[in-house]
Amino acid sequence: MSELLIPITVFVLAAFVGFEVITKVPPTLHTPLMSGSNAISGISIIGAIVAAGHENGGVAAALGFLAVTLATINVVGGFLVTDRMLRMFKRGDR
Amino acid sequence: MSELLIPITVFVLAAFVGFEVITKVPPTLHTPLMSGSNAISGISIIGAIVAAGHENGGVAAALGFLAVTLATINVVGGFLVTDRMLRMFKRGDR
Amino acid sequence: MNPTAAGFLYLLAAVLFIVGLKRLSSPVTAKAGNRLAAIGMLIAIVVTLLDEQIVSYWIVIAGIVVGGAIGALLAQRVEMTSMPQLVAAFNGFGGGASAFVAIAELIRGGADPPIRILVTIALSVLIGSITLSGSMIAFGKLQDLITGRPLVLPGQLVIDVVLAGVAVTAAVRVGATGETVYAWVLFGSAIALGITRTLPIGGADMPVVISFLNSLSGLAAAATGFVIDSNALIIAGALVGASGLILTNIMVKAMNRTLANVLFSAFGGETGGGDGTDHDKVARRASAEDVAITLAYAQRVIVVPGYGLAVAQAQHAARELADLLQERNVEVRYAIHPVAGRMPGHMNVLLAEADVPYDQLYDLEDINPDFAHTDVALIIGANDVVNPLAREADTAISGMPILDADKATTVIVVKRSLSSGFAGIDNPLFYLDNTLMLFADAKQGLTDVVSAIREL
Amino acid sequence: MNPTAAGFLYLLAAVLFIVGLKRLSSPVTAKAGNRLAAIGMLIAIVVTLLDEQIVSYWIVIAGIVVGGAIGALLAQRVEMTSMPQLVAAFNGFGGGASAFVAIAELIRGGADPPIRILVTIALSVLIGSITLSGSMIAFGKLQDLITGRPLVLPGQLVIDVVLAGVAVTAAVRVGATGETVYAWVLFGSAIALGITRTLPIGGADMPVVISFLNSLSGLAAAATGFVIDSNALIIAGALVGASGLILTNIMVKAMNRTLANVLFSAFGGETGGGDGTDHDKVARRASAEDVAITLAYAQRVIVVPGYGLAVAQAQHAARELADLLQERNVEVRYAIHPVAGRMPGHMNVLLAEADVPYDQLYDLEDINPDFAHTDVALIIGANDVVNPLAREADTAISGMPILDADKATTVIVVKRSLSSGFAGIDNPLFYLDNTLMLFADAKQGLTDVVSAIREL
Ligand SMILES: NC(=O)c1ccc[n+]([C@@H]2O[C@H](COP(=O)([O-])OP(=O)(O)OC[C@H]3O[C@@H](n4cnc5c(N)ncnc54)[C@H](OP(=O)(O)O)[C@@H]3O)[C@@H](O)[C@H]2O)c1
Ligand SMILES: NC(=O)c1ccc[n+]([C@@H]2O[C@H](COP(=O)([O-])OP(=O)(O)OC[C@H]3O[C@@H](n4cnc5c(N)ncnc54)[C@H](OP(=O)(O)O)[C@@H]3O)[C@@H](O)[C@H]2O)c1
Repeated sequence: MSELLIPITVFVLAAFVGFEVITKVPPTLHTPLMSGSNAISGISIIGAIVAAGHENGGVAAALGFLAVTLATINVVGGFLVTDRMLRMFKRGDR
Repeated sequence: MSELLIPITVFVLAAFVGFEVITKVPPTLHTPLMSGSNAISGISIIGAIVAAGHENGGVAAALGFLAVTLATINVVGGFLVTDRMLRMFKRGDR
Repeated sequence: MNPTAAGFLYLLAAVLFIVGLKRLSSPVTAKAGNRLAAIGMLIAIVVTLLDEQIVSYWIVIAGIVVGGAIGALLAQRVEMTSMPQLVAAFNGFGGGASAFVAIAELIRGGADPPIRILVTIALSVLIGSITLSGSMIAFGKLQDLITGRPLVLPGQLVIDVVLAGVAVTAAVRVGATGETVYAWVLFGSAIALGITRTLPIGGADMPVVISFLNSLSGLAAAATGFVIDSNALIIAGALVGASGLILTNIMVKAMNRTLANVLFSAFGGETGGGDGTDHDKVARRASAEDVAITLAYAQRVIVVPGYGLAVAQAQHAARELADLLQERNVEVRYAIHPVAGRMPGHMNVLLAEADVPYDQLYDLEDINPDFAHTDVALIIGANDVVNPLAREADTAISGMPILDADKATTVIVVKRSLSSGFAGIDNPLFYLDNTLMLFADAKQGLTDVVSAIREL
Repeated sequence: MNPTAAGFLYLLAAVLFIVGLKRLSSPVTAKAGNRLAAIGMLIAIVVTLLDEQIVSYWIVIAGIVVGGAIGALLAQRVEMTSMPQLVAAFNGFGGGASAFVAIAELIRGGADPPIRILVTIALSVLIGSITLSGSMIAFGKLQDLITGRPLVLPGQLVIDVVLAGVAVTAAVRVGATGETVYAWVLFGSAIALGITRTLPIGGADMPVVISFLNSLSGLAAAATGFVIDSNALIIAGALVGASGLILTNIMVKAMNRTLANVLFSAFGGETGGGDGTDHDKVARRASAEDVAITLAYAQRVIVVPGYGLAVAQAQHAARELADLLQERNVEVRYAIHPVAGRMPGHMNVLLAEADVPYDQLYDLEDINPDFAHTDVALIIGANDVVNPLAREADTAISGMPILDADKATTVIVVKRSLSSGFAGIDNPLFYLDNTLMLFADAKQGLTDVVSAIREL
């Protein structure tokens, strides 16, 4: 248990930050929020890189390649499409 | 440096939580906020207890006693006076 | 790279995620916020590449190149109306990546990994696989590859229970023995469970499913962070978990339902419900010219867009109409219901695409009091979000907050028929004395109205 | 107690602090929130007593009993009008505790503590001692034991520089050698510095000083947390640091000044500035009867309380007057300027004490547009916060947002003379054609008005 204390502390604090920050996002931006936070969840690409990079072949390497590919689609696509959406939002006083 | 990574992570996250949470406190409650957060800063009582409890006499013990006393005034007085103030706040529809 | 420096860079990445999300609190700063978060991700990736003892760079690089190209292409090409599908697909890919990482870790794990690692691996495979297949079904339903209607399988309950039983048993075996074969059994049964559990959910509920799965995948990422001792993963996972839960909650609240009801009650269906023809009540049919005259001589108009606007891709036509009216000094505003369309904020994105300034868009609470002082409520492809039955008891949408469009002096509804919306129930608004129905595809109908106004 | 359990309990304490502060976001939940935070503190104390190898319980218990009794007594006895002083005193005690803990740690530290421990000890002594003496001077000024006027010492700059030089040198020596004697030198010079740096600051700026010192002591607590590896200290310290900074910022912003200006510019003084008598302009003096009639036959009244209300303890009389008016169907609201009085939220607490419901209290932005439609603005012991000079250039308060009381049909000011407020500048509001001056102590004046209305 004791080795869990630090990660749990970090998790609890981050969850508080998340709740506070996200509740301030206005409804107008909920779709970009959804796609943007989805892109952030692609952080598992870190694990994918480790898994893929440590193998020179075999099933694990194949799985690693697949994981890196899928995670990259999630990350790159997610941030780009969010950016594309957000670039469309304009104020009235043009 | 490496032993600082965890505490810095915790500090940074807690500071984010603090800023988000405190900015939501309305002006009406700024005085209780001031006294209440002052009471929380009395958390240094933990250090005072350790300092006082590890000595059986001498300057350190005297300082420890002084520290525990002052910190307890801060904590007990702070929470009680905040409570006293907050009990006075009433809504209109009585 | 020295591991301390790496640790601080990962922390920097996490801070950039937080600051990025904070900036999403206003349309003015949101773009910069998203880019900050992306920079955070880039830092995390580069640090991982430099920090870990990568032996086979080519596999990683190949994956990044292929994935990056596909992702960029999809992001550029997608229609704004297809955003829900795209998010579903991305979400599924992310879940799949987690599952595959976990299985790969198990394969290369060597002798006797500690139990907590095995437990987290089992958890990652379970959540990741369900997210993968569930999101793919959601994609299919939203893209109309699969019917949007709830597809309840024969013996649904038995199937679900059996699959869940197999998955849990396999997960426990993975945790206890660490043998790869159980991971594959777990993978297979979780994939199947994701499919059978998503098919019976109606198409319009898919965004709730996606959002919920996204929240779960955030939690799975955090769990992985516990295993590999990565604060970046823990923090990012917690942020995503919170965001997914909040969005899920907003949606179910705005529909006055519960998450359990959404996931387990086979509710709704795109084409379900009454078709409104066998009624003694009559709806007043109007021509594009009638609508043109009513709008052109109004002083205040509120536009209520709904799912039909997205289906018909009518956002540009709506914008053109609004421009024309504004030139004639008609005040035009937009009322955005929190669950109009098929995902939260869907209408806002569509209208932004058509260059409608976001300060003409009003939330439900802000605009509802104004309908009573409004000459025309122009309802484009919306249905449930303006259905007055919500104010009555014992209907499928009772208690759901709605836009009070019926309070306007004249109500104009542009849709193809009298048939029902997602909730599958009839809408008395269409039969009110002050309601005019323009039966047309939203895009075509609005284009006709624009021409008619030009000819006035 | 097993250290893991202790760790989780400390985390629980920190979470309770956070949840407690979150609940402070509404008057409805605030009381429960403060109690949660107190429970968190209790948990932290009990865990510390059980967890650490305490050898001499009696010293600890004695300290807790004595301190608890004093704290409880002060909290029960204090007048609501003296709240700023009390917070100053508590803040100083907290700072003193930190400083003494650090010195005690150094004494019992044994051979060769690591450098980062020494650095944090030096930091704790420095910040703690400045907080202690600075807060005590603030207490003295607020309690009128010391003049509220800025007391600039002869050779102020030289004294400050020398003291700061000694303190920094001593701090560096503590860090380098760990010898106790340097800690005492540091303590002494920091105490002196706290005194000489606070004396030249005006009495009304004391809340800024206290808030700033509170923020610093939060940061010092966090620093201590780094040393003794305590997440509870780090989290609580970060929360307090953030709260202090935000409050400081609110105050300096509302006064349109900077923190540096407050700390270093010897600004203002309770009795400073013009006395308003040598003017060609004349103020219209009114009797309590005049005021009674004006108020009794008004339809809408806005009360603007200020520091003078606190000094005179006139909150109950104000409440009585408002009740009387409300019985006569006069609408009464209160306009609360963010820096009215001597600490943020000061007026709210005073009025709450007099049972004024908090939903009759309005913030500056919310009520300012309403003054123009108001019959009477009743200004009780306020001055700077309604001074129209703030709208002009080159005055001591230029740019400070003010309450637009001068826009009301009639302005009634209750204060003892025409003399200036904290900022020490004349107030043209008193000489307007629509202003009536009731020269009286606020409490006495309001009581007279109440009797006069009763006799109408
Ligand atoms: N936004 C979210 O996050 C979310 C999430 C989950 C569920 N939902 C649910 O989705 C519903 C959204 O309400 P809504 O009012 O936006 O939509 P709706 O109630 O689903 O109604 C959409 C209407 O659009 C019309 N339509 C379809 N294609 C059209 C076209 N090409 N041209 C013109 N009209 C067309 C349809 O009528 P015709 O067939 O007669 O044309 C239909 O009645 C709510 O029930 C909500 O609870 C929303
Ligand atoms: N609230 C905060 O957080 C804070 C912090 C720092 C500084 N400040 C500063 O404090 C000032 C607050 O403005 P304010 O308008 O509330 O107060 P003010 O400008 O200081 O004026 C208070 C007035 O009350 C009158 N007064 C004093 N004793 C009285 C009594 N017994 N009965 C009736 N009147 C009495 C005085 O006039 P007479 O002598 O003629 O009676 C004085 O002009 C601002 O300048 C602000 O920047 C506030």
